[in-house]
Amino acid sequence: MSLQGVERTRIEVLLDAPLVPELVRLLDKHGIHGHTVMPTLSGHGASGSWDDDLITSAQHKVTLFSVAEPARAEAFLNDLRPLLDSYGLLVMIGTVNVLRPEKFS
Amino acid sequence: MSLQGVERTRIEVLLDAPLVPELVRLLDKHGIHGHTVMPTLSGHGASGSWDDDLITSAQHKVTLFSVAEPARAEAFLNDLRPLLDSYGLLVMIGTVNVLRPEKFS
Amino acid sequence: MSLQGVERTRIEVLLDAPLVPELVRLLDKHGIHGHTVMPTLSGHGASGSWDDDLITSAQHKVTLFSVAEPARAEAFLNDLRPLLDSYGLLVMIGTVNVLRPEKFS
Amino acid sequence: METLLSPVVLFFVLGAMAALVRSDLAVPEAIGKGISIYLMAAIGLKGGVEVAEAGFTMDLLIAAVAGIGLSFALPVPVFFILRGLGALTPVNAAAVAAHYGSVSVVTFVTGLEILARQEIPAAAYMVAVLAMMETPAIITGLLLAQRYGVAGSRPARELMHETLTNGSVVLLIGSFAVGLLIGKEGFIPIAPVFDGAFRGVLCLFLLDMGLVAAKRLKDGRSLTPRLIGLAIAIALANGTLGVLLGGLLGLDAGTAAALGILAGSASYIAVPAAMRLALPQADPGLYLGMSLAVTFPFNILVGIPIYIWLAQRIAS
Amino acid sequence: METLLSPVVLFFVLGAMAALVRSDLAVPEAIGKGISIYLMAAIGLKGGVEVAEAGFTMDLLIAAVAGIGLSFALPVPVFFILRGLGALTPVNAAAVAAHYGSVSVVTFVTGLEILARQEIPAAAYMVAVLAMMETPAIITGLLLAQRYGVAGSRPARELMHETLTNGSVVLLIGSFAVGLLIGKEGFIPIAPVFDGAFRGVLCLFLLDMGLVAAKRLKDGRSLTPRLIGLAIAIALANGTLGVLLGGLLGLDAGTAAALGILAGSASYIAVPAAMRLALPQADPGLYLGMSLAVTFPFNILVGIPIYIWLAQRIAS
Amino acid sequence: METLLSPVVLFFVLGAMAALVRSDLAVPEAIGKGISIYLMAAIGLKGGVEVAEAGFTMDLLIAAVAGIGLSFALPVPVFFILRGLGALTPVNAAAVAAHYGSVSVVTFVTGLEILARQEIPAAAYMVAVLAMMETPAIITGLLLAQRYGVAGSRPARELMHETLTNGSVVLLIGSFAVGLLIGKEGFIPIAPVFDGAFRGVLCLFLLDMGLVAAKRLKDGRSLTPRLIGLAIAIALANGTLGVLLGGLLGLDAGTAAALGILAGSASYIAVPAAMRLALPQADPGLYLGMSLAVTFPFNILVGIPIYIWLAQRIAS
Ligand SMILES: Nc1ncnc2c1ncn2[C@@H]1O[C@H](COP(=O)(O)O)[C@@H](O)[C@H]1O
Ligand SMILES: Nc1ncnc2c1ncn2[C@@H]1O[C@H](COP(=O)(O)O)[C@@H](O)[C@H]1O
Ligand SMILES: Nc1ncnc2c1ncn2[C@@H]1O[C@H](COP(=O)(O)O)[C@@H](O)[C@H]1O
Ligand code: NA
Ligand code: NA
Ligand code: NA
Repeated sequence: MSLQGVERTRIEVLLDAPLVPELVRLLDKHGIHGHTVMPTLSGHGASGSWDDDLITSAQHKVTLFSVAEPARAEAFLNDLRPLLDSYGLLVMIGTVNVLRPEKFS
Repeated sequence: MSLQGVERTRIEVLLDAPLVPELVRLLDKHGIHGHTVMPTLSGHGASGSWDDDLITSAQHKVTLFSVAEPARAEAFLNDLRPLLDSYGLLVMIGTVNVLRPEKFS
Repeated sequence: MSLQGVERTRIEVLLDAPLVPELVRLLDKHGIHGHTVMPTLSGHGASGSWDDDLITSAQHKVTLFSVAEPARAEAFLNDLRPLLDSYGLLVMIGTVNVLRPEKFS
Repeated sequence: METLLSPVVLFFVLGAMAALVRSDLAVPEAIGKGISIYLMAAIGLKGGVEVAEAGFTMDLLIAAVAGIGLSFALPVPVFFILRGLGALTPVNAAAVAAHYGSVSVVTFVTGLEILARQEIPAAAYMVAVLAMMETPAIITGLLLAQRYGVAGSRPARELMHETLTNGSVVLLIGSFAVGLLIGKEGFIPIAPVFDGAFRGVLCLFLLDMGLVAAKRLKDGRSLTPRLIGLAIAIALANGTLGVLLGGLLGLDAGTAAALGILAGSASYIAVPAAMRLALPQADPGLYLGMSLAVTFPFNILVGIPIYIWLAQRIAS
Repeated sequence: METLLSPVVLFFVLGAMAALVRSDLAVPEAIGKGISIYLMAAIGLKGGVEVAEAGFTMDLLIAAVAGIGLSFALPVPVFFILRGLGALTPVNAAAVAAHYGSVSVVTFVTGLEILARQEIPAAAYMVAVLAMMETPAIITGLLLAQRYGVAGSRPARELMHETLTNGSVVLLIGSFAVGLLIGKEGFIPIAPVFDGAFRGVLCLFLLDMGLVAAKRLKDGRSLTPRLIGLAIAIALANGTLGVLLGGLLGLDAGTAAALGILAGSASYIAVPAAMRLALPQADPGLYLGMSLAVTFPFNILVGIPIYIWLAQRIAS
Repeated sequence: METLLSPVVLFFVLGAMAALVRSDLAVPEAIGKGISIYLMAAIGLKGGVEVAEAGFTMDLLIAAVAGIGLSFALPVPVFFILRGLGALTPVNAAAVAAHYGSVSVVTFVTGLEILARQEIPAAAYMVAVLAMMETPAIITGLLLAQRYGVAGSRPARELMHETLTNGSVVLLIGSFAVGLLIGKEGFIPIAPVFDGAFRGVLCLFLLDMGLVAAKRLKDGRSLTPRLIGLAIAIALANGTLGVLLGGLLGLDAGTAAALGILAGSASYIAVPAAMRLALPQADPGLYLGMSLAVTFPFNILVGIPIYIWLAQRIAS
């Protein structure tokens, strides 16, 4: 089924709020200058359960998604790999179509 | 890899909260009668950074997603194009499988 | 366009908050031990409009997404089908690439 | 009339009117939740402190037994009325019935305010009764559903645990216990928040409740005129029953009125959450529509004054 | 100077400084929204209660007409100034103009606090005037946009409805009405929250406002030095006009100052939301930057004292 | 015992019990964050106002130097204990050590409440000391990590900036300054919120803290019995050290106790956020588990009374 628009790579990362600036810095480094951060409520994984209590923001998780030109996304992800374990990131990569491709160089 | 269910088009739009009713009206016009709105926290793009302060809702951004029958989605998106710039919309189009296709005519 | 990482099935479910534990139990039953819950603001569908008032959590909707190994996802979804109508679930199934596949067995 | 001029009630009306003119006025959900936690902690505390003064009396025991009894018993007639006149399916009838056997914290609190305004105070221990009446109705509701062939979706043990550890129950009983422990002395330093601020905060909460209730009434698809009528009739019947029982048991006017308000009120927090989980097939639009959009406003505006008037007639 | 030592102003400065040193201090959005609902309910109530005491006077009518007139008229000169000196497009000029015709609730409240500190109280009915001044400017703004070939994106009727049922308008007028109905007597039990707590809560809100305004000023791309200058000049001009008109109409010093504060203030809640919807082509960064990041702080720190000083000179 | 009957402590116990019986009681995150902002603003203000009265004394300087010294020094022994007895990796040991060098605002505030109840008030300037003790430990922690070959993930300058502009530090020092500026006079109009409401709001916050701490203790995978033991032992040791130092420096009993409470408490807001960023390899479940789920409850229930008792023995 063919969709409207132009294909771009959508990277979605679940991470602890204090790490967002780090990730944004890394995105910028690869010329990806757009992102959006969204809230989460709770979750469960290998390292146990978490629940959103803002009393301490250290483990306050958020998701950050960024739509980028595939090549840039590729480069960014290569740089991200080493951080996955220490930062405890969940990374999801997919393809979306966007209507104004020029905005997502 | 083949997934369960039937393919539908998933349209996700990032927009300012006050514009949601407009977008819903447009969806209805094309016979798309279902949508869900989700909150956001912050973001950055060509027009700078934003941060969620409800003090003024004018730039309080949310995401709206709607799963629709591809043809309807197509028609809706054609109608949406002219508004992209003035409304400052971020539109992501993808394909998802749904289990009760009849609900997403 | 080939993406980095390994393909996994991403299941996203919109459901009433009180039902989350049920769904998690079902995921566990199929050996899917990771999930994340995200908030929503409002929506509209066949059964009318809703709006988020925490005054009563009974209809307080959230989305839960889980990234799983395709076969497990398949089995989970088969078990989920009978509950779709009574629980009033919206289920979206897609494919994402993940960087640490071993985490999503 | 006098009642309608209480600021608490006026703010409820204001909220309802705002929703009816489709204003975008809205109280953030976190604020609504936070205020309701405050309200439950406050009435729990005040009840405990006053009981610590008055001591445990025979009346307390009587009222508690009466309240628990009502919560267990009321769903049964309600169920059959809903099946018959309401033409509801067994599962929907059972779910709705559970709501009417249980209680509404805010209706109760508003009732206490109005009783205080009219200087017919209810006994402090009624807060404990409130807490005890929240859950028994859930059990009756589920038994009714089973009796009519609806299998609850979860093991009884888990369900028991979930209803008994429901946040509002724990908070009410817990802060009641705290009140008992600290007594009048210990309450003084925290009185500005839990006593002085109480009425004002209640106004803001009822503003929110007005918005929510009216919104539901507007786009409540599940509500038919007949069901709206039943939601009112059942409240009146249960409320009257509560008052009469209170009088029969020799409770003073204020306390009998409070028992009536509890009996006549319908839960919209603890029970809906439990039903959504235990009877997912039941329609939430239906039970929330009836309890939150019809019975709650009715009790605030009409029911409470009636129960009080009745209590004054019969008690004493 | 004296003004700058009011805790309300100091907390605003603290918030602004925190944002300027890029501190991660932030007030949750739900709290900010909740507080602003509280503030509007509180000033509405207090205004209503006091008017219930003082009764409806000729002055009230005069001030109301003057306020509505200003809200309708002010956007016109502002529009042409922005077109000329600001070199803004018609749609942006119209959107910004609407903001300056309308009013800022918090600027008004802060002004009342400062007037009270200096014992030059403004008439209670000014709260009603505040509510009435919020929306007329929106209409003028849209007419200006149309006049210059910008088609508003929505049918006029809907727009009318949306602006008139705007949450802040409904809440202000509604709680004003509640205040009228309950009177001083009925206000006493809720006074601890709506009167006693008012100044303290206002401090916390201005802490938040300081954070938000300074953040905007920092990454406000749309703001040029020239536009910043205009945001200040327009505030001063409108404020002076308001004070003079008040004096001309024979209002007492405090009330004239309040009218000036209203005229000089710019909306950052009702109008932006309406403009985003009605003139989506207009740049929100522009109108919010000017009203929230420049005019608001200017009025809090400099404008209010000037308007008050002026009012004392001319009135009497 | 006496301490345990303070409503503040009882609400903490209530929250913990609710979590232990797996109740669904939960305080919305926005409310928790809002309350902690209020608490910091309030103690900052009150401290500033009182210091404005008392004036800057030699004691203030002494206590400040002592506090900063403790915050810098304490992480070192803690680090080696955790390496040795705790068998933690260098990075985890360094991260945890930083928490114990820093302080917990709520533990401090609860301590002040209890001191006030027992009429052994601590000097007002200890609020300033609290603010100054928050960050030095972070630096020591990072130096320890580096010393043992763990490269911090970020440039030192940025890190410095982030810790010094941490929200709680800015808010505490900022509102302390506001308090100094407005003095007793200016505080009166806002006292109902920042003084009158303080204890009551603190109760609600500790209800939340009880829920959060107990939940962490329940599903805290990183916590071994040995680590739990260390979390208690370290608190006791640091607390005792703080009290002794206070006595040695000739501080009065209440103030020495407060210094002990600060030394014995562990940060769970400023430091975790900083460590997550600076030492991402460290396990948050570990340092939050120890500080929030073990040390915090221990201090509230047992530690504070001990430090006070000790201070009364040695001081004077
Ligand atoms: N490439 C992107 N990926 C994700 N979100 C984006 C991207 N570009 C823009 N956005 C979001 O859309 C908003 C408006 O974008 P812009 O119009 O470019 O300023 C930004 O503030 C982001 O929240
Ligand atoms: N086509 C759709 N796209 C996105 N969300 C939907 C769609 N249909 C339904 N929903 C969401 O699912 C909820 C329940 O749907 P329904 O059972 O059709 O009332 C709605 O209130 C929406 O939030
Ligand atoms: N398979 C999954 N699907 C969705 N979210 C996941 C999954 N695995 C982990 N997560 C999220 O990532 C967080 C950290 O995962 P972990 O590092 O495995 O504990 C969890 O708490 C979940 O919120
Ligand atoms: Na009932
Ligand atoms: Na104005
Ligand atoms: Na410490």
